Amino acid sequence: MPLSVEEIRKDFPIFERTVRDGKKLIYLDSGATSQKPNAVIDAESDFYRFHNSAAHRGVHQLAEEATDAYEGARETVATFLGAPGGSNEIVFTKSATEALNLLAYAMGNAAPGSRFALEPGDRIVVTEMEHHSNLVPWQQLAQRTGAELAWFEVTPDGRLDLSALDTVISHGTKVVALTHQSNVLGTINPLDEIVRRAHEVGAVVILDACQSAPHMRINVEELGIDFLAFSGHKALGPTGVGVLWGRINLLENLPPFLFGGSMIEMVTMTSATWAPVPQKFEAGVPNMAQAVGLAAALDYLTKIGMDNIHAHESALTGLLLDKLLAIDKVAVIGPTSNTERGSALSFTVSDIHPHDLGQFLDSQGIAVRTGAHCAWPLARRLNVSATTRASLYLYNDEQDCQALADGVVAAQRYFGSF
Amino acid sequence: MPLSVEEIRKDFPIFERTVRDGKKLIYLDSGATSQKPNAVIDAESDFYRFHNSAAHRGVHQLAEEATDAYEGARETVATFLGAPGGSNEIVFTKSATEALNLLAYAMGNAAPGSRFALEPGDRIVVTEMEHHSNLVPWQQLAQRTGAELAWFEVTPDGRLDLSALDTVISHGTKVVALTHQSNVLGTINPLDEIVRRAHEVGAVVILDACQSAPHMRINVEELGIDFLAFSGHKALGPTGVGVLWGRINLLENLPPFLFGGSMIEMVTMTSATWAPVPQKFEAGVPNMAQAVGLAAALDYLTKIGMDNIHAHESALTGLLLDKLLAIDKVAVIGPTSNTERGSALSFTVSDIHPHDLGQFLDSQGIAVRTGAHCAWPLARRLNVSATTRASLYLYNDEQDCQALADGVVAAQRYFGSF
Amino acid sequence: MQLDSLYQEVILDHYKHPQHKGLSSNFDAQVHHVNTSCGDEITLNITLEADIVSSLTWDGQGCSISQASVSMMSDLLLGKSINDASAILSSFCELMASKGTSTGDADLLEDAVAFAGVSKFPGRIKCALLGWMAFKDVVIQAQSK
Amino acid sequence: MQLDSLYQEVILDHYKHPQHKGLSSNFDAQVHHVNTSCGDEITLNITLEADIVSSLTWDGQGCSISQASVSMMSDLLLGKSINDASAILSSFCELMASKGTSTGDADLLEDAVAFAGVSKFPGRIKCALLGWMAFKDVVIQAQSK
Ligand SMILES: Cc1ncc(COP(=O)(O)O)c(C=O)c1O
Ligand SMILES: Cc1ncc(COP(=O)(O)O)c(C=O)c1O
Repeated sequence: MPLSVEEIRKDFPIFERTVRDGKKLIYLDSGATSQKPNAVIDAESDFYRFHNSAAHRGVHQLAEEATDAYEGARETVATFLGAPGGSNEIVFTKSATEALNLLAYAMGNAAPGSRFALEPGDRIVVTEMEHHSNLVPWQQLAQRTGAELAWFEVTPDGRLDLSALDTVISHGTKVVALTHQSNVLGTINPLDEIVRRAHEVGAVVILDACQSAPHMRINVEELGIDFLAFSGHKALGPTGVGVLWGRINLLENLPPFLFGGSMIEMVTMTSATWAPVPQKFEAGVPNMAQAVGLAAALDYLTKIGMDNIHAHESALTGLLLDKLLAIDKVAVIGPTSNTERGSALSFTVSDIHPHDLGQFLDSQGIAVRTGAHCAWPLARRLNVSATTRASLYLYNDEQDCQALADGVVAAQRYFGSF
Repeated sequence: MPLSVEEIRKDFPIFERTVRDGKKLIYLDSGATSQKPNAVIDAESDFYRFHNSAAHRGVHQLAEEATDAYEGARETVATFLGAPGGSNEIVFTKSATEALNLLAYAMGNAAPGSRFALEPGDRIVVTEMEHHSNLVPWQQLAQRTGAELAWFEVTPDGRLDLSALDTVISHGTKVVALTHQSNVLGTINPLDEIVRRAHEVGAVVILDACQSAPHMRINVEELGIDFLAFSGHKALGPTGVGVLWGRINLLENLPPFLFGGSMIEMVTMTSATWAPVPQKFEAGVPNMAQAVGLAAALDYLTKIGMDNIHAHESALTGLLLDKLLAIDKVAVIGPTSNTERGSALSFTVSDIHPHDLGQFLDSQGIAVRTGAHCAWPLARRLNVSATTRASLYLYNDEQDCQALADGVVAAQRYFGSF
Repeated sequence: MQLDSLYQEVILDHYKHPQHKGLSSNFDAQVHHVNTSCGDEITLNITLEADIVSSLTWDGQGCSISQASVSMMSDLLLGKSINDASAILSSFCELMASKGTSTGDADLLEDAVAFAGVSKFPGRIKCALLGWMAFKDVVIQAQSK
Repeated sequence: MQLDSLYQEVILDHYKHPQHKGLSSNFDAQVHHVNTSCGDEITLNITLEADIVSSLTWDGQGCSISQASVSMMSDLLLGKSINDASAILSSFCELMASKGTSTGDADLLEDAVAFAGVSKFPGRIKCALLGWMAFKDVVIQAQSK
């Protein structure tokens, strides 16, 4: 079903404002963070207004309501991801970055010889297109444990080079951590073969779904993966909340990460035991209002339909690719074919530095992101120190794409004297 | 200046609702989490409505506005705490629990022999009245590094036993981590001697200010400490945000904790270097809306005046102490004198289990907390497996105190058949 | 008053006069369960003869709901076969999950239907279940010996 | 149009025709600075003779603002005493912090007053400062040799 962007935009108050002296806001930076519908903003405020209290921690009515709201949010996330083990498989974090660090640190806390312990001779596999948040934690874990970090390279057209799949994911590989969709290239990575091989050697597969979960239907069971992380703020949700999903038996065997209130079973001055999953991973008074806001976001997305959203973005991406590629001196960084790709679209315009292009577009009301997009190794591999990235979401339409194309041409005119 | 509680309550929408079939809400659980004024709720929503975008990450107007809002919040926190090094000394975390874990993990990441590295022979000092969030992270760090965990004991009247100060804080002590105010006993700990001795042996002093920063004027310079943590949600702020303050030269020498976007300087596939403080400690898209909400909370508190708030709570605490101690079979756990104590007040009523008492009070609209309050070792030391805790804030008044005293008496009547 | 649906007379009775409290010195298995949110504790000893719960004793501390529940449970399950006990356990768990919509199966639960009111108080369900979860656990341990 | 206050003609000129670009093979100190938020990079070489900046060369890549700024800076500071250079540096930093309220001290900054407009674009201030911060750093290193 095609989306009615006009109707959808009415739900997002930010589109009522203008930028740069009255210009219409053309927001093409959802890959960095999405805008929020009223349903989400209200869910968060209503929690504070009507039910605010510390979940799990009181006998009073507000505490009951806060607990219900928070645990209800967990159910919503579990359903959204198709978690086979239900809501106990959902851990709320502050962000995807924290979720990925949680995994790396928790593995670092594993007792030598136990399920998740890494040691010299073990291997962690990532890819060259990872966001720093799914790269640096693994670098550090490798350094701390003596495990080796290996990676899949990226081809010039922005796909994973899987030709050496069985050598990269060697025996001894314990962790394969990769992104579902590149935040720079838009590439959607094929998972079947990677998952098959990873499981063959006994590794767990960790999926960074920051750029996919907000944009397409995800079913963790169908994907066959073991852990998944995504951020609320890129999925119409509030800032300050992320999700870690893990298979229940894995989460149960994984040591905890943050220590403190609510994650313990018993504590003495010198020792402590842990609460069951998921509490074991949620130390302290949780980000309740943000979890509730995220649930409202996922409800909103589900109501519109993830397949509809994906189809909408695909159509726009195709259009935008055509429009940009038709402009002289524009090069798209990443797949130029509109298959197995999402709606993050990076490009360069020769002679205009992305930072200058972004600034010019901003003067036209068009919000894009410029730089290396937290993926320096990828930028270096593709030999572009910086790019301009447009990223689309359900509230974008053809006019936005046209505005960007026009903006690029106008920038070429503006900086033409170069 | 005395507070006008009636006026203050009008700012807090939750007091417009009732609980348990129309009963007036008597909220005495601010020690777990505080209620939120409209100014805070609106600051968070307005961020989403008008300025939402990824701070530090775009060239467009919204990104500028988001960055301004977020960095402005940092300034507000720095001023609130009297940070001598200004806003670069302020790190936003998701909670106090995360802030304390950040310190413990970051020290764990220190290279052997460097400023913060711990090894066998080194000592970490805590107290017996710590919240689990300021105890378990240090237990774990001690276990990981081989350092020894030592602690100050608690006297029967709920004060720190500092008689052996110089032996507990021995040479070789690297860290002294303690709470400013006990969340169970209300005790405010004297810091001068502890800080003096800690610095004498070259240790850093880490203050858990969760229960003090929301309730009294804090000036980190006057306290002479090195690090401080508190949670936004206990200080009228949103959930999902906490603060770590640290002396700039210490933060600069401390290794990072969470790894990922925005905290790096350069990244290759196998190595990374770090951004300057405070970015080094803030990986990922930050909890911007929550930081902005927290700043609104601190502005609200500052406008009313921290000294006024403290005086108001002190007066109420004295009143409540008198009222409770006048009831037969009630025992106050913690200082019964109203000096060097805050407004968290724990008590037991013999023959009535706290959980039952809390439930009864709830039926009267009175929200208290029952249990061990995330401080099991303290409960064990004082030989009370659970207590009932009332905790006050600026929106409480004498009627609330009277309601609690009446509620306790009514509970004795209700359960009188025992 | 809604509170009365929680604090049924029979519950307060068991709290005041707990049954089978005091741990037997012999047992096939022993477990210690804690309600982490409020600190209630229960130790439960079981002895099985063939398939029958021939001894079930406990010690613990906590609120009226948790203590009355384990007291009533031991009364109810003592002398039952593992199969029958499991059916009663399931029925009790179902009642606890009913959010106040069920009055409980009096044939199976007998006096324990008094806990129906607890299901309306989400904060107390764990209290009521503490002893029962310990039972579930202790049976597994006794059987795997 | 506000954008024109950012992209002054003289800035675009320096971007197109950068001065002192190309690293000298001899130097007293060298630093490499990066704008972590956008990836702009600058390497700066300095040679001091007595107290005078006798050579100042650089290489780098980045946006027009960062590249023009370092180009203009090297033009401006070459041949100056460390004291004079520091005064100019301070004045430039002040201008960048002025949020569009200052037009800059033309006596000290000469052509670099063209960057006044940058101070209205908080996202670009770091770009304009990149070379200057590198200079601050490289002087310290050269002096501590
Ligand atoms: C003294 C003390 N320290 C630490 C914490 C932990 O704070 P949070 O749960 O917000 O991380 C709390 C409150 O729960 C507390 O009262
Ligand atoms: C692919 C990918 N992974 C991880 C992240 C990190 O997410 P966050 O910054 O919300 O933690 C992002 C976005 O910044 C991303 O695009």
